[in-house]
Amino acid sequence: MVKLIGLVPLFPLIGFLINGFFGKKMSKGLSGAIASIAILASFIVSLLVFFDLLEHPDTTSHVVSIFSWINSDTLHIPFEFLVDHLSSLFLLIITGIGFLIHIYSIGYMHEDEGFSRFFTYLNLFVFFMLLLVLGNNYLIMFVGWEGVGLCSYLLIGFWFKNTAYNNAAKKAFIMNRIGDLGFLLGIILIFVTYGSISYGDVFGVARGANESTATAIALLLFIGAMGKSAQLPLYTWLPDAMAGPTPVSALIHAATMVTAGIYMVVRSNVFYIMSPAASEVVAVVGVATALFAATIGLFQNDIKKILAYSTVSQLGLMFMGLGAGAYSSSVFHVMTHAFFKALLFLGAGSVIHAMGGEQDIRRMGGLKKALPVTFMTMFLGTLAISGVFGFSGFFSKDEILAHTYEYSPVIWFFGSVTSLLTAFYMFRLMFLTFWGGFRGTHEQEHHLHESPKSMTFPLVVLAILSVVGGLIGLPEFWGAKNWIGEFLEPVATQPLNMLGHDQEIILMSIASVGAIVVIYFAYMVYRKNNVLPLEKESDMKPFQKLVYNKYYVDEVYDFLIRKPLDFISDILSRYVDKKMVDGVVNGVGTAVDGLSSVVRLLQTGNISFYILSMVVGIIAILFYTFIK
Amino acid sequence: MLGYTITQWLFGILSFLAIMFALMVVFTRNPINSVLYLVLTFFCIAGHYLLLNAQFLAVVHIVVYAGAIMVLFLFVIMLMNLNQDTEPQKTVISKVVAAIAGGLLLFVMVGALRGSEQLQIKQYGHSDIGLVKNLGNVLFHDFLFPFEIASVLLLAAMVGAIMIGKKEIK
Amino acid sequence: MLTGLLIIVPLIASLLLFLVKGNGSRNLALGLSVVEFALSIVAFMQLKHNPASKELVLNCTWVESMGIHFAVGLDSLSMLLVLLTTFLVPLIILSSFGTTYERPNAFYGLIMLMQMALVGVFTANDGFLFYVFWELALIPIYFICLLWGGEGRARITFKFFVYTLFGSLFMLVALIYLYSHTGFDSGIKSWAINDLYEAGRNMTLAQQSVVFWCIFLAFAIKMPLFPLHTWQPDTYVNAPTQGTMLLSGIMLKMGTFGLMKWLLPVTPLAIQEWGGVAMGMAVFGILYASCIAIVQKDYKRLIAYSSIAHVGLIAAGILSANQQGLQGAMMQMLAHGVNVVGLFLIADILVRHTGTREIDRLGGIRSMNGNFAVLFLIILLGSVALPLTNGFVGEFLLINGVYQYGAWVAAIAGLTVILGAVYMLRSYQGIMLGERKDSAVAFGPLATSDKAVLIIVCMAVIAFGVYPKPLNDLAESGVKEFLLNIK
Amino acid sequence: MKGLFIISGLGILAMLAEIFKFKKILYPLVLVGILAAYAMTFVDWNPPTDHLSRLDELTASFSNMIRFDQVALAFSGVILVTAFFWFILASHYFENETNITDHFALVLFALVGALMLTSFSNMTTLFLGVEILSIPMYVLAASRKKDIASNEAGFKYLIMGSFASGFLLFGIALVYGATGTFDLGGISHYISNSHGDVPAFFYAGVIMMLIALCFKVSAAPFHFWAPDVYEGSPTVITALMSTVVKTAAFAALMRLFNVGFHHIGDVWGQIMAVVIGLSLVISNITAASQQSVKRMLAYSSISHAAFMLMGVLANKNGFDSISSILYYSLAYSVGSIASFTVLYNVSKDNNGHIEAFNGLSKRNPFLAVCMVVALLSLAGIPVTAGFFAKYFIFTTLIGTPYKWLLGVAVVTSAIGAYYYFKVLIAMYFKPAISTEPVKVEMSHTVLLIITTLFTLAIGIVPGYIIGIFK
Amino acid sequence: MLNGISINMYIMLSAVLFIIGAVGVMARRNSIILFMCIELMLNAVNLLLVAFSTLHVDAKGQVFVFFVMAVAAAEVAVGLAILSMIYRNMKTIDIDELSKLKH
Repeated sequence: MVKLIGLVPLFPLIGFLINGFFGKKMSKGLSGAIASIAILASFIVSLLVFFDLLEHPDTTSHVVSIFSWINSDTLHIPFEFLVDHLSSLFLLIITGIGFLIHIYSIGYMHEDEGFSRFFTYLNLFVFFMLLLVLGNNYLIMFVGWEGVGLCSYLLIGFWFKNTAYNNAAKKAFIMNRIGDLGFLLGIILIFVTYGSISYGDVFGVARGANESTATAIALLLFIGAMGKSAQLPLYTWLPDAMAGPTPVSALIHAATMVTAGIYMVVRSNVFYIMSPAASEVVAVVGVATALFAATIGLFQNDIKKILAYSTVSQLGLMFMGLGAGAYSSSVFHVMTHAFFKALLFLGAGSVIHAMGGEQDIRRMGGLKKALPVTFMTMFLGTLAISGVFGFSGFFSKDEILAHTYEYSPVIWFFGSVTSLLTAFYMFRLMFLTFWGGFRGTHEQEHHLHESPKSMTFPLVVLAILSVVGGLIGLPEFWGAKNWIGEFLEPVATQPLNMLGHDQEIILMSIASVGAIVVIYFAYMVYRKNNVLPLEKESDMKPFQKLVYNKYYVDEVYDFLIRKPLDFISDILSRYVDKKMVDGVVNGVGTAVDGLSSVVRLLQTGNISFYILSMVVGIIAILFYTFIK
Repeated sequence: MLGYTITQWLFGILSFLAIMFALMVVFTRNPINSVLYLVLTFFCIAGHYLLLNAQFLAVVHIVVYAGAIMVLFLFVIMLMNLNQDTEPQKTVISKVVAAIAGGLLLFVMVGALRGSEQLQIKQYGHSDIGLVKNLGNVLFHDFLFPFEIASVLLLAAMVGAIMIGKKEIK
Repeated sequence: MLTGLLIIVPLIASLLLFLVKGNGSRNLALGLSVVEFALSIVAFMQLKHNPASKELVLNCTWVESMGIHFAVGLDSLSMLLVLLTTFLVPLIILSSFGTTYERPNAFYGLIMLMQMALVGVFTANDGFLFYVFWELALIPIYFICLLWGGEGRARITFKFFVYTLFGSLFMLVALIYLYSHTGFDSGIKSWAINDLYEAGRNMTLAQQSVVFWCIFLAFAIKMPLFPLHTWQPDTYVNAPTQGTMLLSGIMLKMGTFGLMKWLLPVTPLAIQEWGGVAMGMAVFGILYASCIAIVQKDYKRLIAYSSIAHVGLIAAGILSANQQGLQGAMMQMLAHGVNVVGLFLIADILVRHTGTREIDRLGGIRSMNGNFAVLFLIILLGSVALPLTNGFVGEFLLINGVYQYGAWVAAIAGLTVILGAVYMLRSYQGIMLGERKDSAVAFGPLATSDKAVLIIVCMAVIAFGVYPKPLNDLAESGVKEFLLNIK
Repeated sequence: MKGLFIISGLGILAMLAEIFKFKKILYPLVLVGILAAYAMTFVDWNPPTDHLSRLDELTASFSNMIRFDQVALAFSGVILVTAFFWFILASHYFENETNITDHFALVLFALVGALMLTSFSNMTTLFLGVEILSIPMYVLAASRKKDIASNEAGFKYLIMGSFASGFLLFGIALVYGATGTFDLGGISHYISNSHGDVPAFFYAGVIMMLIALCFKVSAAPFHFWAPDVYEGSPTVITALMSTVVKTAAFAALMRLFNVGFHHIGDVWGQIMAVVIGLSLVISNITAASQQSVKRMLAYSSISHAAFMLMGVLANKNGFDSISSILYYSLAYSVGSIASFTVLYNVSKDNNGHIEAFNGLSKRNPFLAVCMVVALLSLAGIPVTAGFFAKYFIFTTLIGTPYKWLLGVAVVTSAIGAYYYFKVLIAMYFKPAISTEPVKVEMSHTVLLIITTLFTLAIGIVPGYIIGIFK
Repeated sequence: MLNGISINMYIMLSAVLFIIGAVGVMARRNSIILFMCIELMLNAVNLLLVAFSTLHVDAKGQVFVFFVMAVAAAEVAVGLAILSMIYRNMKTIDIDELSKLKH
């Protein structure tokens, strides 16, 4: 079965090609069906592969060679797929959620004129994402890595007539490229150090290198992860990326692509284990991002922006876990996060769909009656993300926090605060959206309707997964085995949790109780007291204003990077290049011309002068030769 | 006389005169006078030739230069009616510059022409190389080719002068 | 013999074209250039199956007393560039079908003449012959630019000519100097490439330094490297599109290829001494040109600067003188050649359809012609070296090679990854996306010839990004052999 | 040597033509005569052994005044070929002028002088050769009698030429004074036997001769006459000056310094190097702002003189450099003839102002293409003859201590390209002053085809000429 | 010693005469005087040749003088012909006027 792994990326590719070449001529239904079936086929193959792996616990990985790609002396980069526990898990997430989102999109995008184009991009994205996780060496991962970046670019800017969207797309691509450069240099350093970039070769001998090299590699790779997974300081593209259609946000900017950074770090865990310093950086950056994004999420009013900051924050938590060495826990969280965040995004999409494109929660309210399915599923998702006991998010988050506590209580503290903040702003969103009176226009109210089946079906499936998804990673002390931890054992050895059971219970309790308290607080504020977000910026308190404006990070970047770059470029173009560099060249020409018009004056036409010049020449020559 | 031989006296006087007349050629304003001074210079040079035992050459020199070439000059000057003192002169500056250039040229030439003492002095006094017979031998034996080819030169000059001098016939 | 044919066919083609009057000339030119391409494929096959074949080399005496030979040969490296040339020339000719030129026979004749010189430069195994072809390539392109160029062409092409001539004369002097040092053992002076290598290596550092700078000057101007690049943007902008394509697609590679084949092995000591400075020029040029490209308003000029940035990276890779760097340079030369032809054709199409190349005046073309947008995007992605496009293989290897030279150098050179995306996407957005501007209103479907060229280019972009093996193998073995030779 | 006699005879024949009234057939007669003289150089080239001794006998019978060795023959060949081309170019000139026979005679006599300069081996013949060449040229320069410019050109040429002759003579006298002989072989012998123990004025003599000959080849700072004279003279005469006269002067310079004085190369080498550098810089820079193509070609000829001087300078031993100079003079002469032919046809009235070339590519593409080839050759672009010429010179110079000259040469060559291309741009880019096509007569068409092909041919296969002495 | 006179003296004498001629060429405007000055220069050379001829007891030097004379005569003939032509055209023989060709 594993041999068929090539089919997994192949189906989306075929779907992409069919839609790409003939999409315009096909009916929308056919186009969407082809795309969805392609992903479904991949999902089925992935499942088969997954079970294949489960059945043969002794063989941990399979390498499937497709063709030889780049060769340069000792550098061999075959186009190879690696099927192991980690990649097969990701395959399932990608194709599974991908499939659901395809289905959802059929409904969501139905009115759009770029329907087939949308599915073309979506299939292409899945293809690249699969390459990313399937590749058996860093460069194939990089191929997928950049490929998904491209698709992200295309999909964010899907409505290409809107300049703001285009800018967001461009920003996403360029910020990702900054990270990619780090990644690329990391890959090169791996090659230079180990003479290969295939996982098998590298990890086998990785311990042979010294720690500083490992640190360098780990940090360079992490720069790549920062870009792709929207960590400080390269996170600003992700909220902007919400410009894309909502299914895109769900698939790419929540469930799959942005978790590529986590996948990469888990994949490269050897280096991080070798380098405590790098791990510390990862943990600190992770927690800082988590907290930072969570605070911003508190005061956002755009339903998708809130979810976007929430994603950034959750990703930060995952990195925090990675930094603490909790690799499988982070993967676990990736998975549960994929469920509930995709759910939330799709739910938000459904809301937006119903509201006729409105995204501001201040214009919503009381939607639970009009959108019962959406409401219910989203509510479950919110509970999951808030870490309410029993839901999937609770288990995965708790596992990360437990490991972090062991690693560093300080980081744990901030991580916990983050998750409490998450609960708060998520419930703020829920309360403002679904409870209370409707605050939109009459026309909107009139048109409110539940979304079609194709959209609610994925919501329901994801809601179920969000609720029960935590079961695959139950804490060990419950007597259940942490299935996912064991499953990933061959890929990422996670340090055993040395916390005592009682300690763990205390931590868990703190988290659960905290979450409940925070939710109650949110309830008090937004439900009981009906506090509405302020409309005018001038009414806000300074801190609130600061947070509302996302700490002015975009403005700071603009001021620190874009403006100077433009300014320098302008100076270079206008003055340095034209006036100085070219000026010298032209100056030589002018000088020759000028000199010429001066020197030619020597030719006076007067014989006496000519003779005199000759004589002077003769004098000079004789003087030089005989007297000096 | 003052330790100099007659030849040395003669050399001195002739040289002095030659230089003086030469200078007069350059500095006299009237072209006719210039011509006359040049003729005098040529006579002095002829004197030198005699001193150097080049008798035949001295005669030829007088005949060709004083007798033919200078007369030609005179004719032309008179033809053009340039016999006047008021001909345009160079500015003082250019004259000074010319003089300075000349002085410098003299200076470097003197510097360049040192070292003639090394020349081995050969027998002097009884040589008869300057006699017609000797010259003829050399001219028609060693210098036969140049002699012949000189005719081409003279032909060319003749044709050229005639062609230039002839009035254009339309 | 085959190599000789590759040189002679375009020459004959060019003579034929000069004689043919009228519009049939462009079809004839296209046909002949396709024949030439077929011929190069034959050579490629031959090289693949029998690298030692005598068919691939030609060596006749030219000027015996001076040791000058008409020695041409195809090895792996020159084969690649010959393929690039023979592949691009038909495309370039095809791309001209959308424009009507005055005196087409002369135009195409000059292009074919140019092709001959280019093939000659890439295959020459004799220093003198190399120089002759090198200079010869300058004449047709000068006339192409002068006769069919845009406003102000007289001054600009002239600057281009004198500038490059200036550099190549220094190279001539250095080559002669090398030549005068040949025959150390045998006493027989020779222009054969290996003898020149040997002569160079026997020199002292001081001598090598002189040779290095003289030759490097010529190559640096041709490529061009900062700060010797200022002829280039003006020339690219003013030349007719086909001229620009020839200049940037192929002629630029004369400099990089020359750097590799005619300088690297000759002056090892000088490269140790001065390579850093040259590297600095190359790497600084990447940043410099990228920055300038960001703020360009004229799309053609933007590509021109991007070309400087790309070539800077290629030069840096060559100067790093390791397998990856050199191989990457080879691959990138091919990729850049193909991509830049596509990009310049796009610029040309823009002008033809909208009458302007000003990015500010363009916009929203995507909504008028989606296919064009896709083709444009693919070529653009090749140019920013997205994986699975042809640009990536080269760029990865290049940065890899430069990294082995110096990690920080690679980090700086690698900024092209970011900056390239910045200016390319900016221009793409400005031209294609957004609301439709007035200039785009009349943007109709593409001409068949344009479409054909763009599709072929796109196919090349993807095909050699996904499966670069045939070319890459050639580059790999060629570079390996080359490195063995110079070590 | 036979060639020399044939040409002399032709000159006299030309004068007789006036008397015996066969003016009509004079022109073809002269052409045939020149070809015959040219054929004679081949006859003399590789004489069988017995013939060789007869040649020596002949030389001896003239007391070693003149010696037609291979070098002399080769240069004679170049001069005769150039002269042949020139006569085709000048066909019109001879038709229009009165005094046709005089013109013929003068040109032929000048040729005699030129041939003497290639073959002299005695300073007497050198001096006479210079004068036989110069005096007809003075007259020819002034031959447009009503034209004040032509008068002035002739006069300037005469005064300055005579002045330079004075220095040549002074030099000859000093050398004679030191060595006691006029014979080149004798002088060379004297130098090598004296082991440096020669009076200083000998060197002064050598240098004065160098200066005088530098004047003749118009090297800076003795070049001032050239632009004025070139501009003022009738175009065809300018063509003659810049080809035949220049080649001959070079042959003389080379013979004198590479045969007579080559042992004391250190004395004159440095000076010559400076002269070369100065010539390159002054000529190329001044030419850059010229508006008259004729005058520009004059400056260009100065720069070419400098290149050929490099060959002389580099000529330490062997024939390498001689053949380079030979090649250079041939390439340059042919290129010049072609460019002057075009110039003559394009600008019959306005004395070669560059505007006359505007739009020539439209008015007569053939002329334009020929001019392009000629200019490329003069600028030294492959694969024209001019490129090889420069290349050979560079090659010979690279082994000498005067390498720095190459740097100067390269930089100034780039400037040189500047003004050549100015003409080119005018032809192909500037709008034409009139749309009327330029008519070219048959003979000139043929001449241009021949010279253009010749330029390309010896550019493609230079081996036959460069290997001539081996 | 040459007849009691050093050869140096002759060299210097002819150099002086030569230079006077040269200065004349530079300093005068009358073309005919220019010619005369050139003749003076040639005569200086002749003197030198004769002196050397005597020094070496060699007739070749004196024979050479004949050729110089012939050349001088030829030059003067041509020169004066040109000059008279110029005079016909321009009514002047002032060399400062003869500077139309320049730059």
